[in-house]
This record gives sequence, C-alpha cells and structure tokens, in this order.
Amino acid sequence: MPEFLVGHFFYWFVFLLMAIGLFGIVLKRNLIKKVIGMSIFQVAIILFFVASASKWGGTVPVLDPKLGVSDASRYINPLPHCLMLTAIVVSVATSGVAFALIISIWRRYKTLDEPELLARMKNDPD
Amino acid sequence: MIPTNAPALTPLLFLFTGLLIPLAAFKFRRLAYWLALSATAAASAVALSNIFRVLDGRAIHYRFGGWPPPIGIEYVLDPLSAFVTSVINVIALIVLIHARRTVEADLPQGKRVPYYALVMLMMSGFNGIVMTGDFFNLYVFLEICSLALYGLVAVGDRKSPVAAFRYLVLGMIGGCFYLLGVGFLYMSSGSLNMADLKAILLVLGPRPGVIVALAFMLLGFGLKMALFPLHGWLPDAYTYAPTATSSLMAPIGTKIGAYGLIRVLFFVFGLQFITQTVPVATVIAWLSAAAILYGSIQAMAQDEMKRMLAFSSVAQVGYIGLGIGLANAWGLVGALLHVLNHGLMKACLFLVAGNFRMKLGHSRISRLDQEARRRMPWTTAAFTLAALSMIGLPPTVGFFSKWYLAWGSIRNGSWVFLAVILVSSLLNAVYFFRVVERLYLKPADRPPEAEKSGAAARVRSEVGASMLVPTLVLAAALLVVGLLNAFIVKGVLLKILPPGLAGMNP
Amino acid sequence: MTRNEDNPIITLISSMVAPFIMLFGLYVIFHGHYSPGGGFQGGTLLAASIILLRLALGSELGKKQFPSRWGTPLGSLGVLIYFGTGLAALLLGGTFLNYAFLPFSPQASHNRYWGILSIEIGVGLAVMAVLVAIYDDLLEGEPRA
Amino acid sequence: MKVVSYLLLALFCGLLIYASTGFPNRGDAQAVFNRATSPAGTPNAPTHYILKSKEEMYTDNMVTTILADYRGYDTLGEETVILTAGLICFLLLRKERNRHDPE
Repeated sequence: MPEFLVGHFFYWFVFLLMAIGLFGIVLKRNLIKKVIGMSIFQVAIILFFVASASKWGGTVPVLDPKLGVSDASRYINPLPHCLMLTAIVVSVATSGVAFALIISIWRRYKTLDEPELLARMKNDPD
Repeated sequence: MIPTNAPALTPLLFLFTGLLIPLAAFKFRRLAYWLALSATAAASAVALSNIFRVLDGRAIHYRFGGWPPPIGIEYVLDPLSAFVTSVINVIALIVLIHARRTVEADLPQGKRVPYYALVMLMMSGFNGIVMTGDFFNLYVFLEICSLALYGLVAVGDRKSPVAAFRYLVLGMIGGCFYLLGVGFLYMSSGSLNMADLKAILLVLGPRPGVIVALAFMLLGFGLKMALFPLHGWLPDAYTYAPTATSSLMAPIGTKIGAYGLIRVLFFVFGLQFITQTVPVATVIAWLSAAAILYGSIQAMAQDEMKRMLAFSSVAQVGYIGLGIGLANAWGLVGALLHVLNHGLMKACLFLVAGNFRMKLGHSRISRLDQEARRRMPWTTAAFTLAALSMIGLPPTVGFFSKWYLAWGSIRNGSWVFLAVILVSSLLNAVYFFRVVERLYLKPADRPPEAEKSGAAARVRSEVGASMLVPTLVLAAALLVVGLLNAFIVKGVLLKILPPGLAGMNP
Repeated sequence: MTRNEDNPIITLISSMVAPFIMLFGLYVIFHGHYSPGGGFQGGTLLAASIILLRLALGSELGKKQFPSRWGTPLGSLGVLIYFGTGLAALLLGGTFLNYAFLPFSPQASHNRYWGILSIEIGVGLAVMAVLVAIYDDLLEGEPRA
Repeated sequence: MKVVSYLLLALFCGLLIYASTGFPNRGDAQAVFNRATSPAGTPNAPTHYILKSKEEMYTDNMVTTILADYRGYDTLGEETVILTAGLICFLLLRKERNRHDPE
C-alpha cells in the first residue's frame, strides 16, 4: 500500500490540477480567466504525460557514451516528451487564437465579463 | 510508385496548398481561390478513385518515414476512410464553388487570402483525421482543423467572435479530453497505433485505465460532433459564421466526430467491449434519441433560418449517433448512409440560406413570403426538395437512412427508438413546412415595386450561376443518391462493416 | 499605455543582450542533435530576441529589424522547408519524410542526420516568424506605445 | 447550476482516480510501456527509440530523433498548427478591419 501511494500520488496532484483548470473554465466569469484555466488544464495534461515517462535510475534521453545503449532502462522514456512538445505547441497556438478572439470581442463590446457580455449581445440588433 | 502513395496524397495536397497560398498571394491575391478550388477538385478525384482501390477488402498502408507501424506513423486507407474522405472532399468542392461570391461579399480583399489558406488547412486536418492509423497523429490533425474552424467562424457577423470563443473553449476541452484518453490508453498498453492497440486490448481486457480512456475519448469526440448534452457551441457558431464557413462546417465538421466515434468504438475497442463489457453503446443510443427530440423541438422555435438549420443539425447528428449506438449492422449502415445524406442535405440547405442572404439581405423565416419565391424560384425549389428529404419522403436520400435506422431499432427490439424516429419525422415536417408554406402561400406584405411601376421584368433576381449551380447540383444529388442508394449500400457500406457485424441481408 | 521615453539602461542592455539571445537560439537549433534542444525551442528563443527589441525600443525601430509583413510568408516558408524535405524524399523514391533517400551521403544514417537538421531549420524559422507575427497582430490597432 | 458544475468536477476527479488505480507505479522500469515488447508481442516503440536511434540516425538526442524522424509527421502537423494560429491572428486582427469593427 505505501508503495502504491508513493507510485501514484503524483498522478493525483496532476488530476487535482486538471480539476482546477476545469473549474476555471467552467465557473469563472472573466474570459481571460477562462483562458488561464485552459492553460492550467493543458499544462496538467502535459505534466501527466511527462510524469509517466520517468524511470527510477534512468537519465535524460540523450545518449551518454559512458552508459551506452545496451540497456533501455538506463534512459527515461523519450516518447512522452516528444509527444508533449507537440502538445505544448498546440496549447500555445490555442492561447494565441483565444487572445485574438478576446481582442476582437473587446473591440466590439468593450467588456470581457461573461454575463455583461451576454447582456450587451442581447441588446445588439443583428 | 504513385498508386502506393495515393492514400497519403489528399491530406498532403491540402497541406501543400495551404502553405502555398500565403506565399503565392504575396504577389497574386486572386490566385488564392483558384489554388484552393483546384486542390479540392484534385483531392475529390483521388478520394473517389480510392474507393474503388480498396473495395476488394485490402487496406492500403502508408508508412511515413518508412518506419513500420508501432515505431512510426502510418496512414491506413480502408473502405471506411475511403468513403468518408470522398464524402467530405466532394461536398467541400461543391461548397467551395458556391463560396467565391459569398466570401467576396463577406470579407475585404486582404482577408480572403488567409481565409482560403485556413480552409485548406482545415480540409487537410479533416482528411488527416480520417486517414490516420495513429491516435496521437489524430489528435494533432484534430487540433489543426478545430483551430482553423475557430478562425473561420470568427470573421462572420458582429457576434461571431463570441460564438467562436465559446466554440474554442468547448473544442479545447474536447481535444484535451481526447488527449487524456490517449494518455490513459498509452499508460495501459504502451502503444499509440490503432491496429497495434486493438491487438493489445484483446490481451489486456477491461482495465480501469482502458475503460476511463474509452469514456474520455467518447467525451472528446462527442464534443467535436456536438452530441446532445455537449452541443453547446454549435447553434451560435453555425448562426454567426460567414455563409461559406457554415456551409463548410455544417455538412463536414460534425461528421469527423462521428467518424472518430465509429473508428474508436468498432475498429479499436471492438463490438464485444462496447456492448457487453462496458455498455457505452446503449448510453450513446439514449443520448442520441434525446438529441433527436431536443434538436427538432428547438428548431421549431427558431426564427433565423441558419439557427433553425443548426438545431436541426443537432437532431441529425443524433441520427448518426443512434445508428452507432444500436451497434448492429442495420444501425451502422444507417449511420454511415446518414453521414453522406446529411452532408448533402445540410450543404444544400445552408447554400440556400446563403443565397437568401445574398439576394434578400437576410434569412429570417418571419420575413420570407411569396415575394422571395417569385424572385428566387430555383433556390426555393432546392429548399423544398431538401426539406422533403429532411422529413424523409421517398425517394429522397433522407428516407433511406431513416429506413435502415428503423430496421436497426426493430432488430434490437428497441421500440422507443423507432418511436423517436417516427416522431422526429413529424417534427421535421412541422418546422420545414412552416418555411415552405411561407414561401409558397403567404402573400407579400407590400406589393412589389415592380407592380407599381407596371414592369414585371425586375421581379426575378436569382443568384448568379456560380452560386445557383452548386445549390441545384446538391438538390439533384438528393434524388440521384436516393435512387442509387441500394448500390451504395451494397457496393460500399457493407464492405465497411467491422468483423462481427458482417452478414446482414437487407 | 504609458512609456518612459528612452530609458537608456533598458535600451542599451536589451540591444546588447538581443544578439546573444539570437545566437543562443541558433545554437539550440543546430545543437539539437547532441543536447536538449531543437527547432521549436530555438525558434522560440529567436522570437524572444526579436520581441525583446520591440518591447524595449518600441515597435517602429523593432519593425526595421523584422518587418511584421514578413511574418506569415516566412512562417509558411518554414513549414514549406519541412514539407519540401519530406517531398524530396518522396520524389527520390522513398515514402514521405523518409530521409534515408535524400542525396546527402551514401550512408542512410548520415542522410537521416542531415534530414533532421534540415527540418529543424524549417521548424525554427516557422516558429520564430509565426510567434513574432502573433505578437504583432495582437498589438495591431492598439494606441501607439 | 453551480452545484451541478461542482458535482461534475467531483465526478471527473473520481473517474481519473479510478483510472489511476490501474496504472503501474511511477518510475517503474518494468511498466507495460517500458518493456521490450507489448503484451500482444509487437515491438514496443520507446524501447526501439532508445536502443536504435544512434545506429539509425547517427544522433545522440533521442527526443530529437523521435520528433524529427520516427514521428516526423506529427511535427509537421505541429508546425501546421502554429502556422494556423498565425493565419488566424492575421485574419482577425490585421488593419483591414472587418465590416463590423468601428474605426
């Protein structure tokens, strides 16, 4: 049981981080705070993948001449790192687009508060 | 060399055009549209020929970088992906022909170049999703097409950035849920390749990680395809997007989610897993039934035609989901046929709404009357035909997919779903005849100016040929595909069925 | 937005530091084969040096160094370098992105080495150009700093 | 509405924790995704990457080899994603305003 706890507590922290991110997305009223929540959620997923890559006693996945390549367990798993580089770029791109949208919302409605925004949209013809 | 490379060509072709347009348009801005159009035409031709290439049952595999599957990424062209790519590419081609004038009306000169580039990137994402045999690669292309769609939506009406932002938030959650599902699958099995995972899952059996991975993938695809409780982004996005975008995303966008569901449920997890081990199929079927009723009832209450069509899309996605959830041969054939049919019908209806917007300046149902029909007889005729098809009158396409879905419900003994299909047809009739009645029977509020001045010449002002022909082609396709549906079902769709579902004799 | 006109320390330090950041970005791109790094990380550093100058010297001077209208075309050029490397492999008889078929060297592993370098350059260029372009676009239309 | 949101969040966490009970311990070199072959007997990709990347690509950094070669197509998609973001910002915010923006 303690072994299970030591082996899993990190995942639970990451899950907590995901829940915080989702909380921000769903319950915050300000659009910028929603974007912050999105970033937290994405970072939590990235942490989750990277955490799964670790091996006790393993080193960074760059070939070390002293270690050689005979034993795969000496290097941590490089695949999740590579996948998460892609996911980081995706999250950067999503945030960029979100801010572009927020700027054009601000230019048209002069507010970023969601209930206020909906009220102003309702009064808007079109 | 070329035939073996063919399946990979369509996403790459779109990608290449999407990269070329910003460069070429530095000098020649007008080139953007023609590049996009010719790429789509070429891709449609390749996709249609691919159907015949894989019908003998042997899938074409394409290894990127020359690495064998679990090591590298591969594209798999099997009958399912060949069918779905043909549907989306051909519909996109027809819509793009129509899009030229509406984009000119909706966007200033300098913005058309990035617009068409984004359309190409979106199509590359769609094709990539359908072709790929690797879960993470699917995620990357899912993000490409979702991102492009957020941008394409946000240049529409005044309220469109808000709609696009909501779409972005929900789409991002969907993408992240999918990625989380992939992560859980990877943690449980150590592989990202679909075929490899299928073999591993047979050995592993139902583990907590695998079950939750399935749940998250369903949530992710459900958000992308706007299945009932997850449809929040759809109505606003469809309503406020520019005409070209909404007529591109309505027939194609939700189908990608449906494709993902079919691929994951039937071709990776397998029939046994989704019906007996973890009965998610039943959940999907009930949600879809709710979606059909909810979408149809909401559609009756709408005044703006695009918004009505959007809610009707929620209902139609429900039909596809119902077919998937029935998890028998009839249901799946019905769902696949409805992917094609709903694509054609919705494209036609959105083009009609675009035509109304172009010529009348609005598409509000309460302001339509005989005057509109007199001015645009062909557009009105196309609308009527599409409405009949949505209701499901034979011999239009809408009838046949409902026929297969109804048979699937009967085979499963689920009379509730049969009742839902019948009731929804009635509801469809109500909300479409409301429009048709106005167009044919309601006299114009004010006498047309033409009568006052005594000249009846100005009465007819139909849209130009580049907009009218695609609309009419789609309307005609509703009849032709309806008449040919036996060939499509026997020749293509029955070959798609996964093992365990084959052996149906309609 | 208010701005202290011509703060000499900020101007001097950032214009001194920016070239070194750029140099380090290039190092990260080209040294990605042997140490943590690669196109994306290096491209981000290059973009950081350009954006630093824009922040410190103001957009007018910064745009002399890197005009904002270059952003999108350079970005697609970068992706096109990547795509072209893959396409060259396809045209030379392999599958898409199979660098072993590139004509750099008779040895497949060396070919792959050079292929990776070529796409890292494309990635770096694309990331730098697009990040600067996004920064410029987000600032566009704001009151002049 | 707020209560429903909190309940959904709790459900989300519960689902995740349920899933995590099936995971191998963190750092376990014998976990299913770290072995030489998968349970179905197919080769396991990360092990191949670690053992073969020097030989096949003459490159020390395994992350680079995966990023650029073994899974190079993903990276092409990634570049496309960021180019898409750049194009969207161009489309939304460049000087030539949309019809509805006030000057």
